[in-house]
Amino acid sequence: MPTKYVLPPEWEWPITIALFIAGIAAGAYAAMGLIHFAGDKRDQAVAHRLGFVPLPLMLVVPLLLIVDLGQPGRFLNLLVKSPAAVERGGPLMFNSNSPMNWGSWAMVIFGAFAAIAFADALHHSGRVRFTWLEPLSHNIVVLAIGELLALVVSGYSGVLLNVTNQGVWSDTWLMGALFICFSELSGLAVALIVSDRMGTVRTSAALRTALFYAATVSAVVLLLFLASMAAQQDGSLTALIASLHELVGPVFWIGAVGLGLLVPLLYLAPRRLVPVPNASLSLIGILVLVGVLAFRYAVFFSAISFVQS
Amino acid sequence: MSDLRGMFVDTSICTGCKACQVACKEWNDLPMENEAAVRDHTAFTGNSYDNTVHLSATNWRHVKFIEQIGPDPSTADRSDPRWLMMSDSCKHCVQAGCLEVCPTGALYRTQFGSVDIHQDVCIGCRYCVGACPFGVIAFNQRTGRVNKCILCQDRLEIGMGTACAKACPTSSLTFGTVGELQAMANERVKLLHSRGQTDAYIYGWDLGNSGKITAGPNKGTAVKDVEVVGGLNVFYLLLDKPEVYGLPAHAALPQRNFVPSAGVALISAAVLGVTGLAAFRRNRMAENAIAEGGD
Amino acid sequence: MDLQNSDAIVFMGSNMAECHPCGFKWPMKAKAKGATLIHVDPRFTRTSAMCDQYVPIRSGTDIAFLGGLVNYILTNKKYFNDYVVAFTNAATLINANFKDTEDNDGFFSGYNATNRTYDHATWQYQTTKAPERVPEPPAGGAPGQGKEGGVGTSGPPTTGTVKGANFAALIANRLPGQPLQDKTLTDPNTVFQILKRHYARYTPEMVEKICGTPKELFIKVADTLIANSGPDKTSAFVYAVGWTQHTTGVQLIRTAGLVQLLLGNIGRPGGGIMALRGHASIQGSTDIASLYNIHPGYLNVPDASKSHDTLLNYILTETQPTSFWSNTPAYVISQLKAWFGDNATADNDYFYDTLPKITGDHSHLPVMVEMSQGKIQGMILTGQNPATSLNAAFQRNAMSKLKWLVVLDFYETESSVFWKHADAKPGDIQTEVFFLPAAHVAEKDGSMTQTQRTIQYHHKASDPPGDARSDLFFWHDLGLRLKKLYAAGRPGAKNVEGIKNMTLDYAPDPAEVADWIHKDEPSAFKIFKEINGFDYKTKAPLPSFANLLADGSTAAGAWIYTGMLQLVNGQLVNRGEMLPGKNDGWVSPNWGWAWPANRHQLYNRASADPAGNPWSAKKKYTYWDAAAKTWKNDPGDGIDFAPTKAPSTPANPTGIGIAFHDGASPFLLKKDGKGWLFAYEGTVEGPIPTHYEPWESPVKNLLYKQDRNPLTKIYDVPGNKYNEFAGTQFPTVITTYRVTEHHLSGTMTRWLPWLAELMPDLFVELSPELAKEKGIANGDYVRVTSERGVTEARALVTKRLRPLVVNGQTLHQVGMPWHWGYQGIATGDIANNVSSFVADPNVSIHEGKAFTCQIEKGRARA
Amino acid sequence: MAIDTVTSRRQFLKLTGIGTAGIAAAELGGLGFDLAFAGQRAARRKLEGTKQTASICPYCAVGCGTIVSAKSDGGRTTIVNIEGNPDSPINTGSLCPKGAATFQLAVNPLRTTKVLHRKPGGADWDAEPMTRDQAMTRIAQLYADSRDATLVERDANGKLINQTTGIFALGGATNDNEENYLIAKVNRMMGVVRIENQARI
Repeated sequence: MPTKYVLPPEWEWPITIALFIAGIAAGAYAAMGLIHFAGDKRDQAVAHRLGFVPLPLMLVVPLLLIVDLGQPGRFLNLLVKSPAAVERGGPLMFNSNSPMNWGSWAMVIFGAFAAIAFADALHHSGRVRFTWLEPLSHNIVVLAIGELLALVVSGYSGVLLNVTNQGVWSDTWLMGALFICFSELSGLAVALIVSDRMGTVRTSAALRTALFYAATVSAVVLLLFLASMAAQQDGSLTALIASLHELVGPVFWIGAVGLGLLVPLLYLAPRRLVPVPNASLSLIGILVLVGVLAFRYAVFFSAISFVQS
Repeated sequence: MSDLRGMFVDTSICTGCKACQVACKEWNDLPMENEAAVRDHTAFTGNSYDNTVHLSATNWRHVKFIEQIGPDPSTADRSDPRWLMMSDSCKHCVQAGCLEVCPTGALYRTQFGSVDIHQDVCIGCRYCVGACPFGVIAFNQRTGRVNKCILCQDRLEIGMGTACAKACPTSSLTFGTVGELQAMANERVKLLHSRGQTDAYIYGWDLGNSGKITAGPNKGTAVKDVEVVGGLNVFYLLLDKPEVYGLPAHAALPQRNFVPSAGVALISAAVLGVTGLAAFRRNRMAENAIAEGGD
Repeated sequence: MDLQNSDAIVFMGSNMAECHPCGFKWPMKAKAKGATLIHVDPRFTRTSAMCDQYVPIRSGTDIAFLGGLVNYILTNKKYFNDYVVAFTNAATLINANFKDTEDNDGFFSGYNATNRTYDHATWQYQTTKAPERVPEPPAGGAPGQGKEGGVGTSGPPTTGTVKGANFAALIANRLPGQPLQDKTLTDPNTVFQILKRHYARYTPEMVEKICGTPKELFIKVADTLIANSGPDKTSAFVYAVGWTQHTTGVQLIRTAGLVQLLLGNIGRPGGGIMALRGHASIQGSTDIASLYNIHPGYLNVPDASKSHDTLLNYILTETQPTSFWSNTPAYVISQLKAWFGDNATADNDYFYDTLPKITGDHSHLPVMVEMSQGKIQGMILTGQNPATSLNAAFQRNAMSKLKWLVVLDFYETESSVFWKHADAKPGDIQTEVFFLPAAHVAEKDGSMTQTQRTIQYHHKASDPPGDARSDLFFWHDLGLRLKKLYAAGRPGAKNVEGIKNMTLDYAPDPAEVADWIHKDEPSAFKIFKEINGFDYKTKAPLPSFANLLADGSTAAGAWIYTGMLQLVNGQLVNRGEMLPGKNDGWVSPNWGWAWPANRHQLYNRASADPAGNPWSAKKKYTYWDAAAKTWKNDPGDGIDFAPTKAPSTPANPTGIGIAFHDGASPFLLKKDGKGWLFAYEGTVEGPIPTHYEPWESPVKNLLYKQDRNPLTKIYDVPGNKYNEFAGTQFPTVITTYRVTEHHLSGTMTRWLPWLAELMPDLFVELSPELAKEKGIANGDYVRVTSERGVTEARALVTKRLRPLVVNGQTLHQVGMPWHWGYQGIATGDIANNVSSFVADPNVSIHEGKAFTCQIEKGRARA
Repeated sequence: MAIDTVTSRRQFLKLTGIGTAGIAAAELGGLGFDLAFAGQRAARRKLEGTKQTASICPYCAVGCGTIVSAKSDGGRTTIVNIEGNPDSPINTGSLCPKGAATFQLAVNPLRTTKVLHRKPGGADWDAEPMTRDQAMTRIAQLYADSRDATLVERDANGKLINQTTGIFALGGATNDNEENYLIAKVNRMMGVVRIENQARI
């Protein structure tokens, strides 16, 4: 007997894409930060090039979300309190109980950090010169805060799904973790592609290991996710499997699991576990990105609603 | 408590006439759900006398019909026949999931303790839709915003009661202050029990009643009052398990997952950070090893 | 509202929770107080869901069930003896030559097989010798003759003259003798003994065999009723068209009457037999009759087959010397005065002769038959929809023979576009059709009478939109135009005196139309006043029918309504007004006004014992206050009895009207003042209800050789073929009904989005057992067929319907609501495609509640 | 005669039986608690400036009381709301789904508000409009012609019957008593005895 009698929120393509892109942006920023922290002089070039990535993506994301609302004028209500909402105090809108508010604010602020990174990238590309920028853009604290915001941006939507009453979404605590993992995957994938294109073999080597580790962690989290579903006495796992129907099924297993996790695990392992045909790192990076997109899709379209009929 | 307004839904005297559904549409000027379906003869469900299926942005009320003619639907046994009916709507939860997650302040708690929507604030993000444990609040394709029963806020403000409760011919729906309604409900349950109808219990508040189901497939199952999400300002007297009426046995706030989820997320992030650093470290050490070996 | 006082309520032939939801709040109040509710019905409905006992029954076998109750009560000696002996005719002796159906294969004595009628001679009471008759002058003598004459002269209502005579003495001259009684109820000729013999075979076992009702369930009902009747308990029956729409409808309701009389549940709070009527003012349209056979106030329409040729003979025929109907002359003459005005005098018999006389049954069904034969030129439909009515195709075809048709309604009803039906060929239909948009109840003034006879006056809240006008405006307008036409003189026009003299001056006072756009709306209030009655000279409204006279000095459109408008210290008081704060007590005598004389509970003298004391403190209602020498009613209900006639008053053999009865005879309208367990007149097919099978039934009558009501009105015409009786081609019993979400043929609901979506499509309810047999799945399209035609519906397979075991064989019943048609938002096939023209012999009501059909999977039309 | 006009909130409350307090009243009118909270936020003002008139539900025969709220604008009135009348001892404010839809019976785009005429043999209503007066003139003519053509003064036995055999007036059970009275009176004046209504059906 179903235990949930809820309506589906009908979140579909625009949101899937938006969060995919936001994930890449946040992931790329994280990768950039990683190189700054862990890398040395010779890795910097890649970090600087990666700086170009977050800002443009973060400009696209809100556009997609606003389009999805169908009433562009109103998105501001997420940040600036509408005068009609007389019950709430203060000029700004922030409901600490709502992951969506966390997310919207995080995105806005993160945008600023993305901008700094972008400027820094410009600076290092030699096209424009912002000498005054160095101390700020390479400042550990600034990067750390940026990393933190990137974390919220990539993770909030997962937490948001946890904080509903939908089947699957709300049956686990691991959605946020999963989202962070997959956005990290996409970020590292981008970094790997960039690095590969730049021919910085040394950085690429480090990045492929990082991507391999990230894939490993993600795989573990995904297994925990499935386990936590199975742990639900109301048969959420069955429900999940059931929900993985038609398109969603293949997309999840082949796309998210196959491309997103198995590919990096097989190709990027320090020691090849099984023999596979050679492939360029860029190609692998692209495959991973596709896998991440597949993951987003699978998650959003698997929202199950038990409406008794 | 005396400030709170709500409704008591006594399903034991609901005749399923649907007056509440129409009265709601009349006062709130709601259109029909799907005229095309009615005209094309695709609206007939065959599900007892229920043809509006569930609550929606245009059906703020919905009467459910559960036929229990005999203990087992698949046999000819028609002993102790029951036809359960229940008028469903927004429960105006004391802890409302929709309200908790609303990122714009469109959903708000009224001076009557009910949950109303500022239509001019709602951005149609639909988060509340996913957050409601009862599948009440719904997205309105016509307006791009969400709708649900608002406990006739505009009537309450001019001192009237809800349109549905006023229309109800048998007072199965009663409007009043939650305190008085609880007392009334408790009295009603006790009366029914005293007459052997021990199935009666309250869904929404725990007033300490418990009994056994006397008919239908769940005959013999024990039932007892349940408090749901901190209490429901619109609460029910039921005669069978909540699931039978399409109500969750354990409704909960979505926020229950917020902190754990965020926590796990942070941990995973930390792990990822560490592995990232480890990755670089590993490579660099490998390089050095090679370098040394090279000498 | 009185139902809240009941200790047990039996719903039978009614689905009250669904069809009268707001009325149902009162039984629910009784239930809350601990009353037992019982539903006896072929289907488990929303009413059954609210009842303590659900009792299945085969459609059309209610007399067997109720007769079973009578038998159970009699054989177990559970009747309310004091009540029965004093207030009913149980003790009265019947003509010794009376023969019962038991001894006569299902016929009573006096049956004439050739013209299928009964001679009632052997059904009469044994009486004492009638008072001496005095010789009467030949009819047509000069006025005043016959004034002298030995026997008692009567009071004002009966004194007056018409062309030919003073009729008072003539009425007195028609007094019968007093009925003979045996209060021990032992004489074999007493009604009581006859009843016992008649129902002896209606045992619980027989009930189970005929009705398919499990014996235990039947006995449980009987025991519940008995346990909840008596001095301090009362039980009620509630019925609706589930009882009337049978070829045995009248007798069916009488059987419930027998049960209630035997249990002493008539005229007492929480007792009675509640008739739930279906239309907002169907009670009013029966009181103020738009029916062929009665004039407003239940005065019989002059009939060519009776001695009605002159007003005098009409009065002498219609006046009952020994009942309340002794006042008939005053009512008749006041009505004629109201209709024909100044020139209506005794010398011209108040234009009586200009009124048309009926020459047979002119009710709906036979007129439709005439119409199908091209005998009807024009029809005016005032909010009725025959195009989806019984044997719908037959009625639509009949309408296509009309020269002209006028339809007054809100929406384009099926009838207004009968020529648009899928099977119709508009080109061949030479009917000129007018659709005149009508006004909504909130768009006009007027009064309506609800099912408990309470008259309520409503007021206009808005002008009707566009060309829409009230039906009152239409009929007034038409009347004036016709008067004008005939005043101008029409060559060859006959009988125009009535037209010229009939009053139609209802032009509104300026104040009445001040707020509105339409200034020519006739004054409903002026008509309201005319119906109420007034002193012809002073034009002052009359407070009571007791003020009506037979000498032309008073006018009243309908005597039963006299008193709804009153002069209270110079002020006109409309008792029909619905004013805030008049909700006082369960009788609420000041909310609206109940005819007659604001009496809510009829025959309420019976709520006191023969001596006038309440039967019990708990059931105290109307009682005799010996000190004040008057009857009293504390809740404020009107006394339905002579207000100061002491209980001990002896019967007066020469008394006119109710003076003829003793003080313990509550039933004023009956010639002997008693409740009739045995009806020696009034019911054409017998004095005691007898079980006959429906006209179309899959099984034969288990009690008598005579299967069906021998006097059934049948219409053996093309297009109305009957299903073979007890045949195999149509083995399934079908009943038609309403659901809460729709009204009648749906013209007032299927156009309303809010209601259309609740019940979008026609469906037929059937049991899983039958569905399995027929390979029908829930939601499938199915064909329901009869000799008349086919109806397509969606299958609603539900255990709420059940197969019954009737006389050993399994029998299936299905049910279909009849709300659908081809116009509106929610459209669907017409249930009445399969029903037929066949009617009750007393009141010509059809048998839409029990007939036979065949049901199979599939669509009716490609 | 309207029983009240809502110029203020309180008046409407008075009118809908707000006086009494507590659950009892809540059961009746669905009303009945203290007004401390009323009007904190601008109401959706549906009933403001409306006139309240007591009326009756036009569906079944229970005779439930209703309250019609109508707005008047330049002589034209429009109904804005119809709900149960708590003062009625019959329904104490409640209504069934049909009664609750009485408003939509009156205010409905599908309602026909024009006079329609169909010529013999016509496949649809006439395209050209017809005024009520034109229609009535024609109807009166047809009625009188049919009456004179089918009036039978005496039956086969020579009995005076003055009966018009060719006209049938059907309906009335959903009409006011006054309307039924005229149906009976006008038709009988014209010799028509074929007068029936839903009471038989």
